[in-house]
Amino acid sequence: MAWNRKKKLLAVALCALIAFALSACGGGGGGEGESSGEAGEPPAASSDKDEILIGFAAPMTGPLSIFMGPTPWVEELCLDAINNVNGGIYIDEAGGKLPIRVVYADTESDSNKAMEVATKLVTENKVDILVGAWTPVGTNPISAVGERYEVPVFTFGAPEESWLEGGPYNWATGMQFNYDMLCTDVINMWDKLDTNKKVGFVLDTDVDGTTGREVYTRLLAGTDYEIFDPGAYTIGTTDFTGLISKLKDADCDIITADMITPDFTVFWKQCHQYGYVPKVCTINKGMHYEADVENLDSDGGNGITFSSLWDKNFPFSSPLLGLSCNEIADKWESENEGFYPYSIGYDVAMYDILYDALSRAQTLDKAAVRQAILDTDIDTVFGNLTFNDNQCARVPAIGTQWLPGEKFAFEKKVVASETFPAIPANDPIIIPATTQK
Amino acid sequence: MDGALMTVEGLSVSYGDFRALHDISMRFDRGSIVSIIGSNGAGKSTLLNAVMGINRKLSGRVVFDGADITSMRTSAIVAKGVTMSPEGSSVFEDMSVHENLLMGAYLTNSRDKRARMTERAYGLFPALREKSGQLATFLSGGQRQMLAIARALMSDPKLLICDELSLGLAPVVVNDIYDRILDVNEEGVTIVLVEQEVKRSLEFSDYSYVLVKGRVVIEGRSDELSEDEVKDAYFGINKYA
Amino acid sequence: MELFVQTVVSGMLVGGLYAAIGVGLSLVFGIMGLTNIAHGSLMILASFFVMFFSRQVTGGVVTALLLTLAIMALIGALTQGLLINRVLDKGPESALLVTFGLAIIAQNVLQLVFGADYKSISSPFASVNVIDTRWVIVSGEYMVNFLVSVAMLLALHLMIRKTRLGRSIRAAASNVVAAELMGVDTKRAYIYAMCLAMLTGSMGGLLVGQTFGFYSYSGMSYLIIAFGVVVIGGMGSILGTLIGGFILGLAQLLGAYFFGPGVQVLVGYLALLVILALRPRGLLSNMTRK
Amino acid sequence: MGARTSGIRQIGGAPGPRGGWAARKPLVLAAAVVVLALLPLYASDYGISVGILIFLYMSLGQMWNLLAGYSGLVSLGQQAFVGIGGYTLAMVTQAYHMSIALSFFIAAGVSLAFALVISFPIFKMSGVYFTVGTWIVSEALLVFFRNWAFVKYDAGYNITVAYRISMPALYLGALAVGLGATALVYFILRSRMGLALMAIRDDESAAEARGVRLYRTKLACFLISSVYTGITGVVLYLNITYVKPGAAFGIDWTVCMVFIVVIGGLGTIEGPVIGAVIYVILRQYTYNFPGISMIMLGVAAVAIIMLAPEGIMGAVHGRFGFRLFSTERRPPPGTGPRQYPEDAADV
Repeated sequence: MAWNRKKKLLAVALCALIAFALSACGGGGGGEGESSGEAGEPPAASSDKDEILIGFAAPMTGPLSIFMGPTPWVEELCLDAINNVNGGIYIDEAGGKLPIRVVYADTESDSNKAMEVATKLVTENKVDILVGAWTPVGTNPISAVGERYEVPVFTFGAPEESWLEGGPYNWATGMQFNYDMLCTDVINMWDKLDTNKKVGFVLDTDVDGTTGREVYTRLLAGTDYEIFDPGAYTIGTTDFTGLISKLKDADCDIITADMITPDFTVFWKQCHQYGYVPKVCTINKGMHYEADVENLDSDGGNGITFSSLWDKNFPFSSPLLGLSCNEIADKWESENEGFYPYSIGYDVAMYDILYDALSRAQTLDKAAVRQAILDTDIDTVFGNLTFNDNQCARVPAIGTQWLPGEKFAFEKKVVASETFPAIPANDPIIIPATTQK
Repeated sequence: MDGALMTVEGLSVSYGDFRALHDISMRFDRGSIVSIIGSNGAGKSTLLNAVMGINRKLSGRVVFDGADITSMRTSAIVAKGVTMSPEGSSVFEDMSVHENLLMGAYLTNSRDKRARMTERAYGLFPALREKSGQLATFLSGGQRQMLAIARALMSDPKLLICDELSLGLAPVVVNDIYDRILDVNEEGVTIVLVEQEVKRSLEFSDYSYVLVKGRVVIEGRSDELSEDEVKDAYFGINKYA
Repeated sequence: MELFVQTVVSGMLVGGLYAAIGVGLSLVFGIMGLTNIAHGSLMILASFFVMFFSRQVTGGVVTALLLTLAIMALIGALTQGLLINRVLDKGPESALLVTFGLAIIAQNVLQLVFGADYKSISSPFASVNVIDTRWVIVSGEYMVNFLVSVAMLLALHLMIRKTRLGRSIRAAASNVVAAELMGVDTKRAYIYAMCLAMLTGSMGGLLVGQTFGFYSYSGMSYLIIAFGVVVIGGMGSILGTLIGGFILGLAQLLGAYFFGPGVQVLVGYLALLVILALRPRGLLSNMTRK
Repeated sequence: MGARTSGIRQIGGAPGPRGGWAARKPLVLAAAVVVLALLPLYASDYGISVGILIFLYMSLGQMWNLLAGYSGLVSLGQQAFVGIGGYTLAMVTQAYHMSIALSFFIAAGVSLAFALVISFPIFKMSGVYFTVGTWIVSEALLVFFRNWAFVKYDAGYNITVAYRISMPALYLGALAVGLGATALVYFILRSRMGLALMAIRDDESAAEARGVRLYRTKLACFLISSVYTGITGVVLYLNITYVKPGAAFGIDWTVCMVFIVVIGGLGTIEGPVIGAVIYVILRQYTYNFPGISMIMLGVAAVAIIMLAPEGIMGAVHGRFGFRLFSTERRPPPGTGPRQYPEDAADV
């Protein structure tokens, strides 16, 4: 019967479609696949390679894409230095120098998608090194993909503590900041100011908020600072009446917040409207970018303090580019619009480290590359970096303040660097005149 | 009666492989009352939807007042002077009686004419005037039917199609409503009654069509058709199918 | 006690803004039964337009708003006429997917064009407090939001209740066939309704842009507020939307007042659910599709 | 009544004589399952990883279809159960260091309990109120998890035990879940409950008048769908390995379910299968265009629905007039405009 034949055809076609789709998806790579990463495998498998492939699973869209602003600019700069100036990196099995190519995949600022695209980079693009960045959403799932497929992973831009939650790692490495250090910077800044030493927490329940709450409480215990914690707020709150009233009633001279930009912008505006403007406002997440500070209503950005993760005043330079931090920042500002973003430092350091490691490894053998990254001991835009037993390289952070500037509406001044004395704290911290209570 | 106001010529409607209406031809004379009788599923709704331009996938022709209205938009057909009073349940429940009437005159731009038509509607159905401010949802079944007719008359139609006037109503109420229809007809409005009920349809109309399974099986002057003959056609489907 | 008064006042005021965000959604749902997932993203699109025009083209917020209203009405008409009208007959799920698609497209195109950073529209009222007493402080911004929202909702209510256009929209909402038989072109009525929704959405976009700021992808977070407000008010009821806005605003702020800022948003949702459990069709639902 | 009764014809039953398709169907299906199960032997790592996604999304799609396509419950909140599954896995394996297998049972139990509890308020709502109500429930759950100390607030968990699961094993798990979901829906539709669902789908009030217990039937579907979605969530997060409230309870899951079901064909058993294949392949393809991949997805969704408003299966059925498993939800396309059901009744 025609009808039956059609049904059968459809059933078979359905299964064939799935099977075909799956094998077609895998067809693009040269068909080794199943032997991913046995160390003893002869390197001949990659002898036909004509480039070194770095897969960057990055938040190119969505909330985290703000970090990606300088990435293309840094990529151009660094790849020019590696591929054109140095002629690539010598790889034994290729018998000569190979250029580096970066292939991007968009995590959409979502940890589920991050895993999907990182898997695609590893299994289909067959990248030699997988890179993931910015907040645990960017680093943790990508580290996991590296562990699963036994591919070297380099991640950066997350708190060390939360990145390590996904460990102990074997294949994943991280260039991360440390929350203790961040909070210490902040307290160092407070120490320099004349306040009533009452600290109000404006922390959410995100990793930064919960870690911050724990770390501040620990560090401030036994000091003459007094903590007032009105309870965690929820991301996406639109009206902060209750929170502000509590802080106002508690007479906090200092508030420390970990808010994302929109939440802080609304919160800070409402603080001004309710006539509560504390002497010191530390905001460790949402105010890293000059444009955001400028965006605050009625000069509200003046005097905001935060611990910065990279600054042009770092007295270091990039061995790959041969430029000091100051020169890199100036170059950015002359070639782009606006104040230099701190994420430049991370992007440059990534190329510094990977170039150095691959140059030492002289092979694309996965285990060897992994070991070379872990053996890193070089001076970068963050100063000297080495990886500890947790496979983490810790980068410095310093206390900074936004103050009215000459070239831009606001400029970032280094005001406290006790945690990294090598970095000069050139500017005095101030309590802005706009403060009222 | 001076000639046809509307004619349906060779109308067929198909849904996929299924032919719901087979080559229907009908003639509606000016000032007359014509009934279309058919059971549930005979194709009455399909016919009405095709005539009123709600379903515009059809073959054949519908001519009204000398103009071809086949496949026109419903609003254009209404503007020409054909209107339909759907089943009583279709009043706008969240509108007042008065607003319902205003909706009937939706295409009438003249304020004077709207006022005149409203007066006529209330004149025909005094019960509605008392309820004019109330939401239609609070009306009784009979009142809803009256409102549906009154609303249809608001566009000052030349031809009024009444779909299932008697559906779900007590006989007393139905008689009352039919009397009103006669009044409307007196004013010169051509009436099409679409009904399941054979006896009353024959009694009140000048000419009748009996629809079975999408075909006209009997037609003729209502006073010349016997109730039994129509009922045979109506129920004795095997004879015609 | 001062704080309680302040909390209630702030809750009402922010609730007014919530109603402005939601009312377009309510209209579109009540009239054509469309769950418009793109509402929030299109609202943010309007925020971007106002921001862009006021900075780049006109220099003033008022002219930028007028320009935006015109463009958004056009966008509304086009999406309704070319896309949604064509799938509405096929059941709510197809239309749902279309609006999902539109939301995704809108927010990602915005990101592509305007970048990922946080934007806001400057408000002349942000730094002025219209009421400033020991008991209660009200910023000019909140007051303007509230007044504009309430005025807009009342105007919309009167338009829907009293005008011919409004009646035709209600007729199409109540009974499609009967409305067609009255000569109403229901598909066109849907287009008008979507234009109205876009106009009110643009106003919401302006107010939100001034008060809270926005990202290209903020649409979804405002969408859930809009949906919440609309369902407790009753889909299609404009006054219900206003009441819904007050309830959500009050519930959130009182939640924070009694249980701490961490549960502010949660209490808002729970209040919505409790009300929906008690009144499953919303508080005032008088224009509901059958 | 013709069109209405046709909906309740024998599901999957072949009208042909024995020895035709009916007899050979189990064989063909078994062969297909074997071909799919042996895929790790001939596909690459990438093929396997895509296969995992297809079968897991297929399961999500089948379960959403069971609600929207067969019970008329259009939910925007099924991501709540994905999140419950993911977090159960995280808590069981990371916080309490117990076995992965246990998390399936706990996820099923928690999903069932949660679905039961929320069914009281949300089953009072109907239509769009249900739709929005389910979304609010799941948003509330998201906010709750962000504020819940037990799950470390918003910090999220790496599911480290999943790093060492071999991908072929995970593929077989996903295959079992995906085909299991399809089979589950198939058998539900063949059961008495299936008949009730058909009746509800064709005419809710008429079904009730004929003694179909609406509430119980719909509730049963909701519970089954929720529990199975929870179980799918466990496997999903064995694959993803990192669970965080914002992603686990994100509306994105529902966007993908709606896409899969509507594109594939609502109310058809093949729909979610086709939809999942299209969705996953499309996504994998758009990943090659970072930055505009989401725009491509949105445009694809709108474009496909404009070309095939009733989904791929709807279009296939409209053109060829047949279905593999006949379980259609609506009168076949082309029987006239949908808003005038009396037409269908009239013929």
